[in-house]
Amino acid sequence: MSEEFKRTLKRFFTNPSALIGVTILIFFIIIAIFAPWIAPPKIPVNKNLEKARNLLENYSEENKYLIINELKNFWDDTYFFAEDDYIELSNLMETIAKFHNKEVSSNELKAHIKELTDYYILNITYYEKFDEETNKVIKNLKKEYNKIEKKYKESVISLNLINELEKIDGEEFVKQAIKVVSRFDKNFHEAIGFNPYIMPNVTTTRTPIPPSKEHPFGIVNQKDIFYGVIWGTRTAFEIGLVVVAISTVIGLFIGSVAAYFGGWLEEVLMRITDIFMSIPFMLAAMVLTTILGLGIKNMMIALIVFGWMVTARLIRGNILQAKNEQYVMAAKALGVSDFFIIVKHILPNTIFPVLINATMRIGSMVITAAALSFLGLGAPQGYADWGSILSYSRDWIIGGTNPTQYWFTILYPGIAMILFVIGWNLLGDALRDVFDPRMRH
Amino acid sequence: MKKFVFILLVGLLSVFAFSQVKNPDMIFDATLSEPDTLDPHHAYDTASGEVIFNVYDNLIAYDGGSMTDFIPMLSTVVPSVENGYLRDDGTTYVFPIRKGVKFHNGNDLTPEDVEYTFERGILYDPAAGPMWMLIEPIFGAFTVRDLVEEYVGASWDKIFDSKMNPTSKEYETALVNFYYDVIDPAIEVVGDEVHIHLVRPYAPFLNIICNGGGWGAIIDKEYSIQIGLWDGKAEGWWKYHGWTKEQSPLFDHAMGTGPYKLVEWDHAQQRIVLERFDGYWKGPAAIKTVVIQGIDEWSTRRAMLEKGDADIIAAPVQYLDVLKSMQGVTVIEGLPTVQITSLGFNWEIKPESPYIGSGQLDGNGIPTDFFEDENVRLGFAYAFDYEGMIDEILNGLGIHVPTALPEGFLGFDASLPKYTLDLEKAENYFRRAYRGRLWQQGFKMDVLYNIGNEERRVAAEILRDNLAKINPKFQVEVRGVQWPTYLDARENMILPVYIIGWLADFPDPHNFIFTYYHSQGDYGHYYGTKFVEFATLPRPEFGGKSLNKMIEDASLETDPYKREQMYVDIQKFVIDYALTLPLYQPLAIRVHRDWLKGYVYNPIWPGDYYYLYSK
Amino acid sequence: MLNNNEKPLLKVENLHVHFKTEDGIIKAVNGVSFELYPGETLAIVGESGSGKTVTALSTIRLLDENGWIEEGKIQYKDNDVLSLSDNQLRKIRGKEISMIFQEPMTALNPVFTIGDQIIESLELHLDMNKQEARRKAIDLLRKVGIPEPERRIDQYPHELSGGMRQRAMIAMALSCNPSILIADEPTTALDVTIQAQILELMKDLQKEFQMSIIFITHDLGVVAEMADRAIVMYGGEVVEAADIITIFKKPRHPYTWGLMNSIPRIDKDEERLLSIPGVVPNPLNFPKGCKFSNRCFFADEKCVEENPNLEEIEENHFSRCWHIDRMLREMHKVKEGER
Amino acid sequence: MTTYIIRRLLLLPLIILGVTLIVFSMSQLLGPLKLLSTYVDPNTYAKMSERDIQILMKQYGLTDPFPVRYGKWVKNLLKGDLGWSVVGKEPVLDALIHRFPYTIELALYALFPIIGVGIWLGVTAAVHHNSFIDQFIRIFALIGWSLPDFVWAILVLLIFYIGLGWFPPGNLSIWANQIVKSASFKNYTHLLTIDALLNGRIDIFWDALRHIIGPVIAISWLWWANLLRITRSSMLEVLRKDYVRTARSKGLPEKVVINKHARKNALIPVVTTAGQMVIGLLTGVVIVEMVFVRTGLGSFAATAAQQLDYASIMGVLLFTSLLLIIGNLIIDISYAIIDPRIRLG
Repeated sequence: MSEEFKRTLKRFFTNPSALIGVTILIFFIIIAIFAPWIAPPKIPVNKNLEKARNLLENYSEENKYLIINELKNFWDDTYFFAEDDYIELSNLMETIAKFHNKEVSSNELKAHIKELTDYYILNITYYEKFDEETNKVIKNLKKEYNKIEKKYKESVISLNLINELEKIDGEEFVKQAIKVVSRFDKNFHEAIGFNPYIMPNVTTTRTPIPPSKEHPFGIVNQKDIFYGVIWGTRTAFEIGLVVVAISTVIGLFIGSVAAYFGGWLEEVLMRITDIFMSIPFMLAAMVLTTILGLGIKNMMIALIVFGWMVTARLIRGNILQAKNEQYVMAAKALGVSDFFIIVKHILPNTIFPVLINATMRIGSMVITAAALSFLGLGAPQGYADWGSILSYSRDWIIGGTNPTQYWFTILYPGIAMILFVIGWNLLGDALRDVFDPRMRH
Repeated sequence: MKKFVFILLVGLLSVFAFSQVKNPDMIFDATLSEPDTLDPHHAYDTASGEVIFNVYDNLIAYDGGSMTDFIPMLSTVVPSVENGYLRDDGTTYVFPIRKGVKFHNGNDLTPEDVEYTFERGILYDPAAGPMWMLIEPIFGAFTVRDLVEEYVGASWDKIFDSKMNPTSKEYETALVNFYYDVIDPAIEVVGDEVHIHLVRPYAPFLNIICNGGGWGAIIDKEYSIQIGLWDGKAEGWWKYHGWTKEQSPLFDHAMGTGPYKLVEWDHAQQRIVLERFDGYWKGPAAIKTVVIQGIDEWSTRRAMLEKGDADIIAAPVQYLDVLKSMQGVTVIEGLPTVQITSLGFNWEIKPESPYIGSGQLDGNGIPTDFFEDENVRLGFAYAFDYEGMIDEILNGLGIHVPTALPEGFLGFDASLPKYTLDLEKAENYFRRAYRGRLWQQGFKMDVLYNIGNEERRVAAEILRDNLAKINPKFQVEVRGVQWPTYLDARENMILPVYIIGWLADFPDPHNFIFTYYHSQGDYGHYYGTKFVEFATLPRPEFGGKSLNKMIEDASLETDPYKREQMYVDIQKFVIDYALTLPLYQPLAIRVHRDWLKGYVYNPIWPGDYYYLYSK
Repeated sequence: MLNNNEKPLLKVENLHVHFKTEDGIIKAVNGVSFELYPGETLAIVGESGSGKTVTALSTIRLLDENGWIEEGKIQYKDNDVLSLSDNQLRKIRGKEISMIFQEPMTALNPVFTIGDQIIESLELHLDMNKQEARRKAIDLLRKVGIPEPERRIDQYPHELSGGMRQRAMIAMALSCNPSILIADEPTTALDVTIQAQILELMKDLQKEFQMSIIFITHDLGVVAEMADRAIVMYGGEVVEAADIITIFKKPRHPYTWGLMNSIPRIDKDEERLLSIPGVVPNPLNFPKGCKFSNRCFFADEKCVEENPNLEEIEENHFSRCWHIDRMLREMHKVKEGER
Repeated sequence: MTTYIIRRLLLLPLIILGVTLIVFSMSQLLGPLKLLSTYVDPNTYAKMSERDIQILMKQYGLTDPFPVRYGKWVKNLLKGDLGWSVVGKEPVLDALIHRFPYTIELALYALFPIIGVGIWLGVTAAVHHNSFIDQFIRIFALIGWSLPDFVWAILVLLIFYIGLGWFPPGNLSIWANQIVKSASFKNYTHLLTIDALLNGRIDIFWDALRHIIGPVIAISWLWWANLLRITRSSMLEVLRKDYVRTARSKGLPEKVVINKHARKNALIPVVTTAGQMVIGLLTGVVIVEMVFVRTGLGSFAATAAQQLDYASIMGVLLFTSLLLIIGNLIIDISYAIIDPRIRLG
């Protein structure tokens, strides 16, 4: 087996299409991994912290208090209510404790909560829902208290840090201040939870702008194509891998259950497969995406729902063949459980055709997803996705003053997409060659 | 062999390259959408209206591009108090019917046709149709159902079973009498005249019946009965009431007196073909054939215009530069429109809404009553870049308006304060909201737009970007959804804000002010019950009247000057409270080939009036 | 029968055939020489992988696309086969030298009737028109013992039984009256009874058509039945060559001897059969010396180091072994099971 | 074989029922309000009152529970009534009948070059296995296979219409359309080019052809890629078969060996693919029809899906599923005709 494996590996790595395919895919994987460095997202910054940082760069003694002032402003904007809230909630916790000891009536507790909701410390729903779900509300209040407590502690630490800064000067101050700013920056970023997959608008004009130093692939629909192509790599991998992986697993499950158990179960499962297969894939995916509501996730669901049948049939055929082979018979005779037989003995011997099929489907799934995006049914507007960028280009490439004016809108995402699909197809091709029994002498 | 194929190919291609035919006797209009229905009493959209406008005539019409001056059409006179055809303190309109007018099938136009037309429309009154515009002035109700229920004294569902048969003999008699007592007397034939009696004076009435979009179109009684419309009898009129649009035989048939007759409606190709009516009473049109085809793809429309295959195309403003650089194409920019694009707030979002994050003021969502806080609304108002939107996105094709009342309407006052992009002001309002907590916590919400409407998407993105500039913790996600989803979300009150347009039904301020600011208005209705409280609260600004009352009174006011003043007062009030953000009043562009002559624009027309054109 | 004075019909000299595979170049045939005389039947005997089929295919240059004749000379009558143009070669294939194959099912094209496939040859080589060819084809089918040839001629291969298919295949091969018939294990895929019939048929036809046969097989029983002379191949080389009686009576190579002892025979009352241990070595990885050395009972270091030459040990008897004497000495010990 | 076909025929209604059930249940994921909004013009819908909504919901039967709605739909289906197509503005059945000829004509025209060239390239590649030609054809196939159809379709439109002005979008030129729609033009088959010839209108024939070539080019490359890959590998497999060697051993010229003996065998699996392709073309032209503004089934389905026009969606899916099922049946039968081994089996 290991000899066989070595030979297979050797065969794989001497296959030129495998090498090219793997190279292309590695290239894309690197891009996907290093996307945040290749095309850094514009994470929003806090004005106070930004000012403080600028001042620190040109540090002078006079600036010190300006810097501390900015930091204090930041603290104010972030933690102004932390202490009050903490005290208020601590009080409330006491009331709750008393309520548990029956020292306080539920109406009194409710009144206490109302007080807090009036001051927007708590959401009004705590008061409104109090009567219906008292226990749940109290549980949630405790969670709320924990949250506030955490925030309060952070606020104290932060304030101490600022106060410490006031005591030091010179080099030491700059060093410490930079640390404090970074810490605050981190807290701030955690608080806002930034999504880098949304391509920011980089211009105000809607006409595409040709490539420039700043935007090497140009701009279409106010979005930087370079940013979209780079981050779109992640989207492409996500769509291709997730859809194919899940649909393959579903197909494997249905196919192997049908084949192994046979009988009416097989009949039912295979007829269901037939039914799903009778619905044209593209149309079905289109319809289900629209029904579920647009967006990457829903599109992927639709592709999965109508994408498992080929695997199911393939694996069923393979298993039916393998089922009668000796080693399976032997295992069965030894009383090994059915599930174990499928997983341990049959799947490893039938999985290669399925894997090859899956590899080949990754590329076509990405194309289908792009086609759905093109029809306006896939990725949401502004999401970093090759299909969407291509769909932006559609009106411009033919709609422009002359046909070649907006070449860049279609060229870069188009090339990325074609290369990506070619990569997977080459890989699939090579795998098929390598595992093709006819190639073994 | 190969050589032969090559020669053959070259030969074929040269044939293709030179076989273009120009059509001096035809106009090809490449539009965006296909008509909804050609039944004049059901059509409520401009695409349908455009066809009806060219196939039918109304009693009166707008004089060219004017929205206030009328000219006689099938009526020989435009009724007014001065000429004596508007009588009974403005409640009886008298229309002398023109003689010698023929329908496309050769039938003569008679006053009975006119009476039948109006009565049929009112009795038909389909759901989501335009007939409320006639029923309101004539009967003082919005639907014929309301009239029936009031007259019979029972609810509609009680009167009729599921197959639209009266549930009892008494109801049936009452229904027959309803026609004789209510409908019939309202529209009468007196000699060669048709008299229409209103329940009370109503200023925009002539605007309504002169609109070319359908509800004023005159149809042929004989033809209509023949194809299965209301038979003109009191008995059983209800069987002809409220069909769905595809049930109406007029859905894809038309028989009017207009300059063009309908030749065919090819649904597969979204194509309408009109042909000149040679017996038109004003004399035949110059162009023999008009083809109106819906072509969804912009690139195709553009290409057809460039090749001269299309004479007129619908063009999104974003391609203005491209269009202007084209040879042989006329581009007219900045045509006024009678619509407003606005952003409305939902004061009471349903808690199950998926668009409000956690639904709480915890930085991960917004509370359901977020927009009840006027500081929040005002913060939003100053966070939108109105000028930038118009200049950059709309290529200057928009007007920055103070409220949701378009320029050119009674009560429009350019001197009213307008919201502008002012991030500091916005910050101040936001800092005030929720006692400063909003500023600290931030918020997260989704702003939806309907896919395909790029202007709305960009508007939402501008708002998003500016809010993030004010405070990065203010996070808006812009989400495109399909129109049905969008409307559904609005209907279910789960949209936090909605960007939406309103196109005037008739050129009167009531059509906008009521829609937007009355708590029962088509849009005001969606601000939620908290807004009802707000709108019914007596206001010192209005001398103790509530906003609702003020709007109602303004619509009934007959003195134009007083009326204008009332509308200005209302607008001042709604600006202070930021009830809705009027993003812009769009300006239209018009694109056609140079060889098209005689173009006239009227913002209230549903589309082109091909009778005026020549080539 | 053997007549050295007569001119050989086919003469193969020092044939080397190589194949290119992913794992490297396989030297399938290494310096095989033999001659075929008119009217005789030459058997090429060996296990699968010994190069016997490749040798036969090489005579009409019918190798797969990854194989080529590296070296050697093939002479058919007066033609140097290796230097013939494709066109000239095609005139020999099928007409002068024809072949029948092991699997009659796969060797016949499933989508054409057997008639089509026979007529095709006739039309091509004998310039017959359709009717003539058809008549001749029916004749041929009758000759090879297919009943109701008028009906069978229009049947597809899958509608015939295995034996019938092989008969049809033979009819096809004989259609142009060839001088040489190469039969590549023609009976391996058939039942024993059918085997005998087919062999009988071939013998009869050989007489009738006056042709030479190269009979490729691993089955010594068949060899005994059919052949006048045999060459035994192992690892792409001839290890022993002689007339049939000599081969059977006096095998002078351990491999041949091993093969002899692995046939069950009715005439000898022996308790057990010998079988040759091990398998044919991987052609990529032949032993350095004698290719049989790793399986040979008599091998020593010399065998492992150095490959013996094919020597003529007596007249017209060739063998490739260092230890013929030792083999003769120790044969009986091996038989008695001292291994 | 016969029993197999009978079995398939018996399963047919079951599968169709399953298809409708799946498609119809997807509509359950939409609320009645969303379904309603498809029946009304969008701008009108924005102006609708609460009461209008109630009335329309009742009129369109959207308030009924799922089984009732499905039952009604099936009942109507058996009467041949597929409902009203909002997108098509006509009954769904009419909409399908009116649009189908356009798609089928496109598919037919695309079929000849696709199958002809695809098989030719595949055979050529296999015969010249591993040579320069083979590599070239493989790269050609690989790119075609990896090319997103919408990108390619746009490029074709760009080159051949905008650039060269040869192949305009749409079904017909306007002048030609006027003639086709006139009473004097008889529609025998509803396929424009054929009807034009039958009516003796060469000019209309050219015009229709001109409109169809662009989409055909746009489709071809992708399907070539598919077909030639299968042909190539099938041919490669066949070329290794014994009977090819037999044919060579008979002295047949290489041309005869390949074109007669090898190709006929190699084409048997290709027939299945080609058959599936015909069906695939009927449903797979969505993008091309959209880009080239052809009013066929594909663009109809896409618009219906975009606008959530459920009656049309159901109609199209049902119709195409039927095509798919029956088509596959025909493929199986023709497979049996081509391959003599199956005929009696």
